[in-house]
Amino acid sequence: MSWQAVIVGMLPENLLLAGMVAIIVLEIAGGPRRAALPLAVLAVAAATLAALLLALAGAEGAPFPGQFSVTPPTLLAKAIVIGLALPVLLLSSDEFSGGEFHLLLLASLYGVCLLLSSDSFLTLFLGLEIMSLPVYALVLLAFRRPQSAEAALKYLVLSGAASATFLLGVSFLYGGTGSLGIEAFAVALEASEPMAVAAVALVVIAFFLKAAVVPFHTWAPDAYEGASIPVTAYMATVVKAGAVLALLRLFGTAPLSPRAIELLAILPLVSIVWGNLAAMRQPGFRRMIAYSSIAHAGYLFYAFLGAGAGRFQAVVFYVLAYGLTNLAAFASIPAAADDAARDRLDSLKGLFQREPYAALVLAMAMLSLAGIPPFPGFVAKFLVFKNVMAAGYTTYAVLGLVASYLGIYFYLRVVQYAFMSAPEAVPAPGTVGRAALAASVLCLAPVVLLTLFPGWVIALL
Amino acid sequence: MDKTQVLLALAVALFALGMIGVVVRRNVLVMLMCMELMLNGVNLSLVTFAHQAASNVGAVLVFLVFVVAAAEIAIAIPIVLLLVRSKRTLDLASYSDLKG
Amino acid sequence: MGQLTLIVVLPLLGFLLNGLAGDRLGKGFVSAVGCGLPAVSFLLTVKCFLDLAAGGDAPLVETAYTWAAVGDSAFAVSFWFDRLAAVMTLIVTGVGTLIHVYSIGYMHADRSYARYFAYLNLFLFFMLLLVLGKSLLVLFVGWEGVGLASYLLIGFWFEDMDKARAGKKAFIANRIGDAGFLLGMFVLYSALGTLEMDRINAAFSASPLPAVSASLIGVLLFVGATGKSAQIPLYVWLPDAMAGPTPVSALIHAATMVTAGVYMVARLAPVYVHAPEASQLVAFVGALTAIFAATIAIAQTDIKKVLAYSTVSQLGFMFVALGVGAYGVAVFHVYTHAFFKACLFLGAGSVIHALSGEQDIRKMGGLARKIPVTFVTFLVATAAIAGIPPLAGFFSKDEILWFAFASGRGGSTLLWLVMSATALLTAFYMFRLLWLTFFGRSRMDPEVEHHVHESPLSMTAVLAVLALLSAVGGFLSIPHFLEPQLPLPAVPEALARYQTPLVAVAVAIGLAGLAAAAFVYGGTGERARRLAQRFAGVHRVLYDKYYVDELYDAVLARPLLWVSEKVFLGLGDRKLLDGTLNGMAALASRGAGLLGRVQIGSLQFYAFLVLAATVAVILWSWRHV
Amino acid sequence: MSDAALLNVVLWLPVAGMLAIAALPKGADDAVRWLAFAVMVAQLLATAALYGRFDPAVAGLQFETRVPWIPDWGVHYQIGLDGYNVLLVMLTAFLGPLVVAGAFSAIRQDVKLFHAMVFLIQFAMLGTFVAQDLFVFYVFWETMLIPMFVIIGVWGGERRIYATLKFVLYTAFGSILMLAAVIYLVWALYQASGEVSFAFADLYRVALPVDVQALLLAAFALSFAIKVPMVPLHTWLPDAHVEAPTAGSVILAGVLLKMGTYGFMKLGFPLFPEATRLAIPLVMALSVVSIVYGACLALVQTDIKKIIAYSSISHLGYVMLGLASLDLLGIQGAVIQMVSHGLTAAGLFLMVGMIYERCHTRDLAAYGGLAKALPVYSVFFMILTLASVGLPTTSGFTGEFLVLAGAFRSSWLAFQAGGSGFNLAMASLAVAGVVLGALYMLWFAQRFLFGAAKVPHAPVPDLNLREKLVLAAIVAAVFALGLYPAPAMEKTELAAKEYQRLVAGAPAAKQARAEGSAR
Repeated sequence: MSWQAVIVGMLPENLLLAGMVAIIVLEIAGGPRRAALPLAVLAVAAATLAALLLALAGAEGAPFPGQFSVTPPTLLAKAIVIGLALPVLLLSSDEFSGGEFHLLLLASLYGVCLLLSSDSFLTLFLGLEIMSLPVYALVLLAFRRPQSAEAALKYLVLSGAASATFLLGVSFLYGGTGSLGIEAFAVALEASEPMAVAAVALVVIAFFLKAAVVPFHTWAPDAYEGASIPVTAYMATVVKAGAVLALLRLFGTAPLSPRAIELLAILPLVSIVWGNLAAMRQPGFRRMIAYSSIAHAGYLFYAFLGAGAGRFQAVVFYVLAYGLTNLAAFASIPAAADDAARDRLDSLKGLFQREPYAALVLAMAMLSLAGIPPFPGFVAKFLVFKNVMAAGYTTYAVLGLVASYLGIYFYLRVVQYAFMSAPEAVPAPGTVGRAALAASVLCLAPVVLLTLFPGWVIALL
Repeated sequence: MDKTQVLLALAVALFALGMIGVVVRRNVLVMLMCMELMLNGVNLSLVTFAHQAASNVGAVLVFLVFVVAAAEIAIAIPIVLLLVRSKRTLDLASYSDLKG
Repeated sequence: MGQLTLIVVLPLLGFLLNGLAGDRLGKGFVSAVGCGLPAVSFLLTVKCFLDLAAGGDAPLVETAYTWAAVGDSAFAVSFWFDRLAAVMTLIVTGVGTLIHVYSIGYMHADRSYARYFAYLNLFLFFMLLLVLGKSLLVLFVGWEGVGLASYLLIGFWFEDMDKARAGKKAFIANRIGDAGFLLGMFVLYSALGTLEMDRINAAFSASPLPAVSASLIGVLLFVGATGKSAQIPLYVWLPDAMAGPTPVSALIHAATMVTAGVYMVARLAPVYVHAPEASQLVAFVGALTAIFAATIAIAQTDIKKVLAYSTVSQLGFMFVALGVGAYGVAVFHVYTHAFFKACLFLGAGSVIHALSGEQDIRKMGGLARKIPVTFVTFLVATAAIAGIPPLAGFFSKDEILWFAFASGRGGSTLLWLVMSATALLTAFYMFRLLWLTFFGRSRMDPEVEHHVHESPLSMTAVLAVLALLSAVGGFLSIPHFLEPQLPLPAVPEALARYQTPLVAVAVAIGLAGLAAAAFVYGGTGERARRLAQRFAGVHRVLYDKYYVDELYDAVLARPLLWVSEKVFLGLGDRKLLDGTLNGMAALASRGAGLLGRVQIGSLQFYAFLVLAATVAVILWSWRHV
Repeated sequence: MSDAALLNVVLWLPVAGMLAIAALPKGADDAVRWLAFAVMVAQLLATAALYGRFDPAVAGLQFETRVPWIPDWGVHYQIGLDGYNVLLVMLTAFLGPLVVAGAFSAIRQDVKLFHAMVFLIQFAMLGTFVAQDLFVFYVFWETMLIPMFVIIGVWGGERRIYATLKFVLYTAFGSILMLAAVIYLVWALYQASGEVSFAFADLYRVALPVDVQALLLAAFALSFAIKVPMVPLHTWLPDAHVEAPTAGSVILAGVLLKMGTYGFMKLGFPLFPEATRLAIPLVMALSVVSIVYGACLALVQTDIKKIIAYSSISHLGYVMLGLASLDLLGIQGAVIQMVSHGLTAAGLFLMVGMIYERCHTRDLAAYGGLAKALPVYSVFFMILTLASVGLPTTSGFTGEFLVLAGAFRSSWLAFQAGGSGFNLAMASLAVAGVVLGALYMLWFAQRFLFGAAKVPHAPVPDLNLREKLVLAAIVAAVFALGLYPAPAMEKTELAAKEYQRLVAGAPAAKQARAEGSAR
């Protein structure tokens, strides 16, 4: 362990840490509270850039051997996930002026980074918890809404159960191999003694819980609805991405055994159907997005069916496309008199007449999430199902595609509201804030890039 | 049945007990305690395996679990406080405004 | 541009000029273009005819351009001028030009004068395409095109819905025939790989014959002919087609277009020669149509309807001739019929013109002195159609009757008897018409009677020319002229001796019809009334045309609409297809509601789900252990 | 500029137009309209230049561009003109200015968005036609949905939401299964040859067992058949047409429906020849059902747009029949029929839009005797009606005649060679379909144009110069294709032959067909 390796290899993490420290200092020193946002943005941007540059430079290393290592692909994934937090921060500016939101967010991001680089279950667990714990608090932060505590409790209890499940699985793995390295998981995947099988199942279930896969999804709609928009956005994108990428790290690139196939195909498939169906009649935007994210969790785990480097490529690209468009959608929701009104899909009626730009971005985001070309959501979905098909699971691929069809309707419903319905007279419709505008531009630019040149990004992964 | 197996069985039993507790107890505080029970079941199994394998990584994880459990409760308590303040009850059944 | 092409294109030019600019340039221009260009076509035809005669029998051939080329088959637009085409072209351009001239007077007061001439020229264009086409495809283009022109002209006064409806009826009936025609063409094309009629005829004149049933082709093409030439079962449009201006009835629905079916069969005579079954069918349908239509004509009271059914009946005569293999004779009848029927229609037009639009013969009578020129020409034409020698109709009809009796290709006594009976009926109803219109007491409204006047010279001159042709046209023996191309069927030796007696019988029949009509309708008309009362049922059926229109409506039109509306639209589209779709949408919506109900908001229920699912997943994973 | 570059210009000009419109200030509606019109005209001119330079003697692609797009998957941005698409590209470019001109006075709300969407769909349609890479094709194919969804949904009639959702969800369902088939196909190519490619040319070479072919064909066919649409997958069409604004109907009928038939011709059938040969009786039967069923339904409609909508179903049945005939005549006829239907249906929908702007109703019962009140209108309407009926000298005849001749010839020859008579019966029934076609269109025209004058909101002005020019352009094209189709058919001939070779099998096409129907 050399200091240089620690500083350089963990540069993104360190930058996030520095940001946190700066915000704390600011808080303690009683500095201007509005400075927290620029600080956090700076830290996140710097971390993103650092991760990206390191990835492009081909940095490789293990600052803490056996616990933490970086490779260009992980750095790239890290860059993407951290980068997704940037629009979230901008989105928050209307709602959270204090430093606590930014501090918690940076902390959670730090956890995600750990997660993506962990070599042992020790760091993995640490990352998982550092990622999750601040989010409970973040959900709670929307305390202007009476339901936020309920949402936080539900999230905390079920997420805590996930942690416990995860730990039980880990302890079984530990018992079987005597090691806490993540290679133990790969070994257990191949093994067939009951304890190893149970261990794999428990670990996967834990991640299903975190990523909200049916029937472990129940917390998500309630928590997403109870939280405020930036937090929901964060949970739907970064947290979900973190969980999936962590499990991806465990599975590596080896082809799946038949048992693992069933595990990773059936519940995600159910998830796609369930999420897409349940989203159809939701009156609220966040709850709809929650179900949408449940369906997308299904696609993400579907990507595990593919083998080799394609698996990583598919997951990361999907995370990128899904995250960007989802955030763009959140950024296009216009402000309203109160949170409940803002959340209602009805308030989107006639959006195009009021806010053509926001409506267009929203429409594009929805179509991308629905997987309609030429938007990146399509390429992402294509990548996933291509891999599934290439791995020989034709039936699963077809079923998954058909299930994805179910989702088109409710995304189109949003477009319909924004473009084709007369605005409702009663609530005075608000406008999209400047920061939100910035956030949407921040999402839109890479989306356009991904639309026109998906090959670029794919080649990078 | 040797000692390890007994301890393991106990650990799984604790975990299951905790989980069942979460499912059946209506009091939110008891529920939180049951969550701790689950974690303690895991801790017991980790310690047992660490002992069996004569490696101490497991024990390190146990300590981490303690910390995390404490942190979870630290967040859980204000949540419960907020809930009790608005609902005037500890009954979980009344915390179901969010649904659908 | 060759002269044949020019013959065809000139009327098209007239159509374009009159159609696009006629309204702006005035009636003088319209008349000049509308009549002048067909006249030029006629002159060119005469020239071509002389060229043909000068060049021996070699047909004139001209290729305008290649319409389409697909693989090894090319569809060329080319024209073919042989003796048969020459006869038809002369009739079409000659009679056509006459009727154009007649129309100047007849239509002078119409608001849509230019439109009328444009349509008429368009008709000529398509008719010439039909007649001169070398390929069946070109013939078919003309075939459908004359249908279009007929449709437009029948519905010329489209503000009257009945007239528009009659036009549509004509088009649809023709279309039904055309479908058969198309099938026939396709069989020919599939079997022979060409639609050029000279090559088709050559193939059927050679041996071995093509490996395809000539009768199948013959029958399918004949289906087309029944549409265009108004034979059973598709004749129903022709009587209704009288809704159009009377010169149109004369030109299209008597002299030229309706004979297209006859022309087509004659043109493909080598095919029909090898198609005995088809020929029998042609003769059968022709005979049936002839007598059927003749009976209807007896009881009609509209001057144009009588003539229309007469046309249907006369077309039946032509098909009988075709059916017994006397192709030249059929064309002969086409030729004479063109003269006398055009004369009759134009005469009727003159009567209608004189009577300010009245068409009901029950409200005429005693017109002979008031419009003498019309009367005389009408008389000549009536005598011609009734087969009174030596007028034109006598010659052609007599030959048909003779071959119906004696042809070695399906002539029979029965056929002769039917046709003779029809000839009798023809003479009867034609003289009835003459009587009721021109003789006896006037039954006109005083108001109408007051305005009765002879038509202008442009009309009467045309009547005179046509009457003259009806009188002397029979002396030109068309069958003989066509014989090198369309040989007459052999007559069994044994029958040859009957020829002279049968001529006498034919003459007797014509005179008998005359006498009967004079007896029944002469004098006060009391006898006719009594006769009608005596046979009230029969009269009713004949007057209502055997209720064929009603039958078609009940058997074809209504079921089609019912099935479309109730079965296809109601059951198929609405219930079955959209019902399934909406049902699936409702199902998805129901499912969405159901899934939403799982999300009851209870944390404990959620935890239970997690627990249950965890246990299930572990057990599932263990099942292979 | 090289021709290949020009083709790219043609393709991307609408996108440029879209951006230019977006840059215009709000409320500058007339500027938007004229700009859109100018861009469309420019596109038409460029396309016409390409059309003129398209060499009918060259087999395969012309003006080709091929650059890697997603190199990892072997996806190339590959576009070009060939005999399959050249007429359809020309048709699309031809209708572009007419759509914009036809909407000059009809669209008053959200003018910018409207023209942007028209450009987007123009782009997507052209892209679908010129794409030579399956991935690119699919992207364009699906992209078409979006602008159409918006066009119907925003400027449509009362039930526009229902109609537009039905349209999108119906078509998207087909596309999803096609996507599965696309992925499978590419993977199969990779398995067979180790090469990852989406190029049509490469995919034609994939040899698959016939049962797999059948499944993949079914997936492709579902998508294409919905778009065509073939009975019984057609019920979205009447609703979409009725609710769509005029421009939407024109695009839908003019070009969009041809996507389905083009898809069959370029992809569906040639990719899976053996399965196609087995399926031909079915395709023929469904085509005939479409012809007859569509015609019968058109007969009993009272909404003038629905009549034309159902007539489209009937007319596209002929196209499918021609494609299924595997006879050169039929194939060429199918292509002509596609263009012809594009012209006549677009023209008729434009005319319905014109009368709707004047009278604000589509109820046929409200009309009558228009020929007196609007003579010029009626002349154009009559011409288009007759073209739709397939009267000789119009494009409708060229298409129908060749299709029927081809279908009849191929099934006749198969029958003579000892095959079953089923196809022959189908072809003969299709010929009978021409009667129904005349029946509903003429009945429609009769009730619409003739009889006593009955015009709601009379007096109404006859066509203005803009409308006359729009219709004159269409009518001129209709007659050009009817009177002298040879130059157009020359351009498609080699493609038709290639299609025939790909589907019917190389050496003894006739023999294979005979066997195919004997089975």
